[in-house]
Amino acid sequence: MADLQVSIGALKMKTPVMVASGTFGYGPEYAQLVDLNQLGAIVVKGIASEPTKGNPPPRTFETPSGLLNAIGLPNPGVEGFITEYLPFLRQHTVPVVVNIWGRTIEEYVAVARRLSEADGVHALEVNVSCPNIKEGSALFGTDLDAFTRVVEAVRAATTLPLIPKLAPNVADIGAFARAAENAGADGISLINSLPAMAVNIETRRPELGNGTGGLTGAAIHPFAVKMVWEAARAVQIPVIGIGGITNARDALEFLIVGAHAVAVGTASFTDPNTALDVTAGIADYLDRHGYPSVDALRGTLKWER
Amino acid sequence: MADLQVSIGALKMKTPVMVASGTFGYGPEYAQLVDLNQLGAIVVKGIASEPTKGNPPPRTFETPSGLLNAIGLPNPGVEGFITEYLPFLRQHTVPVVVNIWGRTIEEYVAVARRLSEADGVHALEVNVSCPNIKEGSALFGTDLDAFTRVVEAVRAATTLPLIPKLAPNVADIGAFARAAENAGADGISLINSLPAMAVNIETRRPELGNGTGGLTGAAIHPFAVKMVWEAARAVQIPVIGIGGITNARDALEFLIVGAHAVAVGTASFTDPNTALDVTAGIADYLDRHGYPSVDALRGTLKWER
Amino acid sequence: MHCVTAEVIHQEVVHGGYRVLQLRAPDLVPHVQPGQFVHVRVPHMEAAVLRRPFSVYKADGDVLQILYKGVGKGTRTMTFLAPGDTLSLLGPLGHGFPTLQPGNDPILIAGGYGMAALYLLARQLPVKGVAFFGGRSAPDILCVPEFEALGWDVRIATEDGSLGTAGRVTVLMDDWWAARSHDAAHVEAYACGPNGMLQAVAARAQQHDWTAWVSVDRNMGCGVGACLTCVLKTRTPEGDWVWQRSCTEGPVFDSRQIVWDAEGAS
Amino acid sequence: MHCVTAEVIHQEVVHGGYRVLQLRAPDLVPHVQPGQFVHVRVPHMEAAVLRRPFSVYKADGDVLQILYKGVGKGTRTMTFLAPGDTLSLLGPLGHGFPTLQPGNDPILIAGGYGMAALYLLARQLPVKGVAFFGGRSAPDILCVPEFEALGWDVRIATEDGSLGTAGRVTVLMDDWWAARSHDAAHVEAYACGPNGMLQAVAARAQQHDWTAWVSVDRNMGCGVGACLTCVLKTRTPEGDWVWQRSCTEGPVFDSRQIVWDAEGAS
Ligand SMILES: Cc1cc2nc3c(=O)[nH]c(=O)nc-3n(C[C@H](O)[C@H](O)[C@H](O)COP(=O)(O)OP(=O)(O)OC[C@H]3O[C@@H](n4cnc5c(N)ncnc54)[C@H](O)[C@@H]3O)c2cc1C
Ligand SMILES: Cc1cc2nc3c(=O)[nH]c(=O)nc-3n(C[C@H](O)[C@H](O)[C@H](O)COP(=O)(O)OP(=O)(O)OC[C@H]3O[C@@H](n4cnc5c(N)ncnc54)[C@H](O)[C@@H]3O)c2cc1C
Ligand SMILES: Cc1cc2nc3c(=O)[nH]c(=O)nc-3n(C[C@H](O)[C@H](O)[C@H](O)COP(=O)(O)O)c2cc1C
Ligand SMILES: Cc1cc2nc3c(=O)[nH]c(=O)nc-3n(C[C@H](O)[C@H](O)[C@H](O)COP(=O)(O)O)c2cc1C
Ligand code: FES
Ligand code: FES
Repeated sequence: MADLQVSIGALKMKTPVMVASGTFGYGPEYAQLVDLNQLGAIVVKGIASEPTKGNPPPRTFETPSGLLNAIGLPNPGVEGFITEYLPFLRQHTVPVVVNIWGRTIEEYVAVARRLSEADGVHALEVNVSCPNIKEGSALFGTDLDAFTRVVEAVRAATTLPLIPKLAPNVADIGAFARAAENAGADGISLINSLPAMAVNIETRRPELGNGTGGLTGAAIHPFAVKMVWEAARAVQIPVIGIGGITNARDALEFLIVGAHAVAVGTASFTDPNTALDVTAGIADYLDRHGYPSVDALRGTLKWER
Repeated sequence: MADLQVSIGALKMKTPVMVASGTFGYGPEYAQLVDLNQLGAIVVKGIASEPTKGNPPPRTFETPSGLLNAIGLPNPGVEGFITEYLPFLRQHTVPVVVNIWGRTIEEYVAVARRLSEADGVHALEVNVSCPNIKEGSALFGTDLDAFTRVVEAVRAATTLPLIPKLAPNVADIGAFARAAENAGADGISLINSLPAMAVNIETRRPELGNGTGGLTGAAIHPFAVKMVWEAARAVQIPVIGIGGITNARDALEFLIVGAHAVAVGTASFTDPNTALDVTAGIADYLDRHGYPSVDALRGTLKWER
Repeated sequence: MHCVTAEVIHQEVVHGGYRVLQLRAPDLVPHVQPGQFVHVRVPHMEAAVLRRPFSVYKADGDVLQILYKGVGKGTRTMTFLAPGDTLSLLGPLGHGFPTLQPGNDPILIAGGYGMAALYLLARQLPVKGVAFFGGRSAPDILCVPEFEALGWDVRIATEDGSLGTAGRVTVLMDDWWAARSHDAAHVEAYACGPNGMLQAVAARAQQHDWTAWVSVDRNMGCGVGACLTCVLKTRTPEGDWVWQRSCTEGPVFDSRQIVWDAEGAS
Repeated sequence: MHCVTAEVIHQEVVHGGYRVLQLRAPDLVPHVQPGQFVHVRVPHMEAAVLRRPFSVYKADGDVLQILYKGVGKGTRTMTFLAPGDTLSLLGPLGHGFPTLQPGNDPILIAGGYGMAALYLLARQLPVKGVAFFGGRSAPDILCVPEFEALGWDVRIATEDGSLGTAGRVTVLMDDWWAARSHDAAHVEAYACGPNGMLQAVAARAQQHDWTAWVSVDRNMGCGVGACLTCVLKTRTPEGDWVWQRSCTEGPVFDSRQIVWDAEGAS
């Protein structure tokens, strides 16, 4: 059987299939349904330095083959996370990646520093790309300078494997990927949700309580594949492919265009076991095609131009 | 019955529902199925100064609620268009909008100038955003300076109503909308297809002959609505909302967030009569809600923040 | 909590567009508590990424029943389900109704599918009392013989007067309360129905010092507490408020906990 | 060309997974020419934006028939169609087969659904001749009694030898040609099947100076010439090449016109 292990810097995973931030809670939520220890890693919902309430409902809205969300990053704050959820997660062997965010660079640094002291955190994913924050945080995702500054600052604050998560609504994703690499990131993940909105034509109000939100799910998969391909060609550090994975085929596309690993998001809502089904499908594919490992398949896209 | 007429500068349309470039041929293709004179306008497939062959097949690939295409802008060239298709179009009352493109500013100017002399062309839509051109034309869509230069040059070359069509893969669509307005455009249209790709995991080759392509169809509608909303708030000139319209509801969302008119693209492939069904649905909605005209509904989104 | 493939055994129209769907789900049935729900992946709806939540109407042996109405894309697609079809079922989910405090006098208030959502509770409660059923019109009143067979005193109000008293169910409740002896036992109310009805029940609970358990209907994503879609504004002991997940902390809440503002319980 | 709602009258399995779908389409049937196709909007496939193209197998009275096999998403969904279901049908589309030049000797070459695609032509041709049918295995050989009933001399080759001669259909063709008297009439070949088969027919047409009409199978978008999806590389009289649309200028082309390179006819 093919070797499914992959590494993102010092983050070692038994499989290349993670679950994406915000779509799998903090661990306990799906634990009765999914064997957490079989996941490559669990990326928890975004954590900030202080507790946050999040956006008014409606917070999600279904669109053709997609989901619009404006959850607004509610979270128990870094202390709340450490006391409420880390003890549970520490009872498992699955690596824990904490997705972090802030309104200012100082807030990013604070949460990164605090998590670096905690026991049971295996990597940090830096969310610069959430479209649902008002206080200027969105800028971190689309302004190359602001992005570089936040990654550099978090890098200086932690020795944990650092994975900036790129915003997809930029013209040149390669530039952001390179900036992350130059700032000392151990890997990058992409894509976060795509800014979008829906309007109720009877009320003439947005369908989301927050007005606009982020589009995710199968609808965005071909867009995400292109983004991941471009990012992977721009850098040497590992890339985590995210966006619209619903089956092993979707995940394999990301690996073939150059991703080291993938994360399943929205599809867990449709079927909680998607990540494990995808894992099994990848293993089967590698065996059928004679690849000894995930790494052997990576970046094998046949394309010259 | 509500007044469906709308204007984009000197372009007067009987209804706000156009058919989008590249999805309705040059007119004759759907003429047996759709009464062309009931369309707001027909936007023909992109025309260049010289004939072009386009990309190798496969040129389209179906994705969840979407379509990936890399047709590559094959066209008979401006002279070919004038002799082969304009005589047919002149037999109809439907306004003809010619979508133009070039590899250089000079090529844009040449085709614009030639069409301005031709009889039966009612407006020009400037395609700066096609992701399937190699020679640097893609830059026109995502580089603000290049974009401004091409719009200014075409503006100087024609007195026809001028409608730059914006590329969606930019961080700040408002900036491009304003640049178009400042350069003297009569309106703007958006969105063009979203750069994307799909990979065949058995062959490990891209599913499209061109490698990458553009994503269109219902999948991208919520993304397009947000783009159109932002663009409409940025400028005074009319906006044409395009992207994923499959029914009147989708089109009404564009009007409510501020579009003057809309264009139906991919959905014509699914159902050739989509544009006329959408028109009927809009008329019905306006009557049911007591709006005297399309213009009265425009930009009535209830949203304060 | 399980995610299983369930087979459709039977589907039939009750009336007024309401249908009962019978599913074979042996792994789920034994665990169902009154007021819990299941999250259904509707088959043949390939463009939908979300499941649809339904209260468990009945759960006996290995058969789980749902009572629903075709109101949108998913529920209309469900009307085509036929015996032999299979679907994915996630559940049982959520916190159901607590049992009656000894000595309390139970009442039920239901609208629409709320009658189905209260059935298991109605069967399980050790003491029966009055059940107030409200709806727009006669076809919206469901399950009356079943509740009566369990020993409930069913009182009906329809807005158009086509069945029972004309008007809102609250009128029935107010009349009942007015006629009630003042030294009778403490009232414990169980309600499921449209938001307006729940809010009216909450107002009376507040005013008359009832205990009222309301089962709220919020759009849901994951159904298991992970996505934070289904939140409801609730009071904290400290006088502040927090969002609570109706899929996990709910769908049943103590009515006094809920902040009934436009944003929180819309 | 019409876009109509057609009702499913009947669907049945032929064998080997092939099915015949009968549709009531009175507006279309009278206009169908042999070799034309219809573009089907498969119902209950809400995430699909494209129609699916199928050759017209039979068209009589107000009934149009399609012979197909469930190979992917759309065709597998079609297998669930039952009498009374309706679907949107666009057609008839494309340029079909030209009729035989007087004095010529017709042959047919078919693989897979190509047997269905040639049936109307086989019926209409004023002279009958040899029909070469090829497939992987016996179940891939279709419609033989019907072609024989029309007076065709059907010769069969299967790759696994389970029916007729073992091997490719080209072997049959070559044997037939070798045995043929050299002063016989000019051969006019009509072919529909996998690309490799068509290319083999084209090579023989070239070599033996036959006229060969081949119906190509290209992925399609609009089906009416608007989207430029379905193009095929063809020679121009000037020695250059152009893309031609197989939905409009085709699906039937003169084999000499086609540039059989990897890019053009893959
Ligand atoms: C805990 C709970 C129990 C429920 N029990 C029942 C029941 O027993 N019988 C019954 O008929 N209905 C019940 N509902 C309501 C039922 O979930 C909705 O009618 C259904 O989701 C509508 O889906 P649709 O695709 O037909 O509608 P659409 O409007 O097409 O759905 C679009 C989206 O909105 C959501 N949505 C739409 N209406 C509702 C609603 N009223 N509540 C929650 N989400 C909604 C859908 O889930 C979907 O995500 C319950 C809801 C909840 C939250
Ligand atoms: C002119 C013409 C006539 C045809 N006649 C018949 C017929 O009579 N009987 C029959 O069984 N089949 C016929 N085909 C092939 C048939 O169209 C495909 O089998 C069908 O489109 C597959 O759709 P799917 O959703 O099942 O497959 P999927 O692979 O899921 O389809 C995905 C996409 O690829 C396209 N596609 C996949 N395979 C083919 C193919 N072989 N040809 C064209 N497009 C394809 C689909 O149309 C769709 O857009 C014909 C094709 C053409 C072009
Ligand atoms: C409900 C929801 C909540 C999310 N919350 C977060 C978050 O807190 N932090 C983050 O970086 N991404 C968040 N995301 C984005 C996902 O991690 C992922 O990048 C995105 O959903 C694309 O993947 P998908 O298409 O597989 O869902 C969220 C997505 C959804 C649907
Ligand atoms: C097959 C195809 C060809 C297209 N060709 C052109 C083109 O030549 N010029 C152009 O500006 N846009 C072109 N487009 C983009 C459409 O005009 C439209 O902007 C896009 O499809 C989004 O709308 P939709 O989602 O309704 O299809 C093409 C789109 C498709 C699907
Ligand atoms: S539905 Fe996801 S948290 Fe409740
Ligand atoms: S399928 Fe659209 S041009 Fe042929």
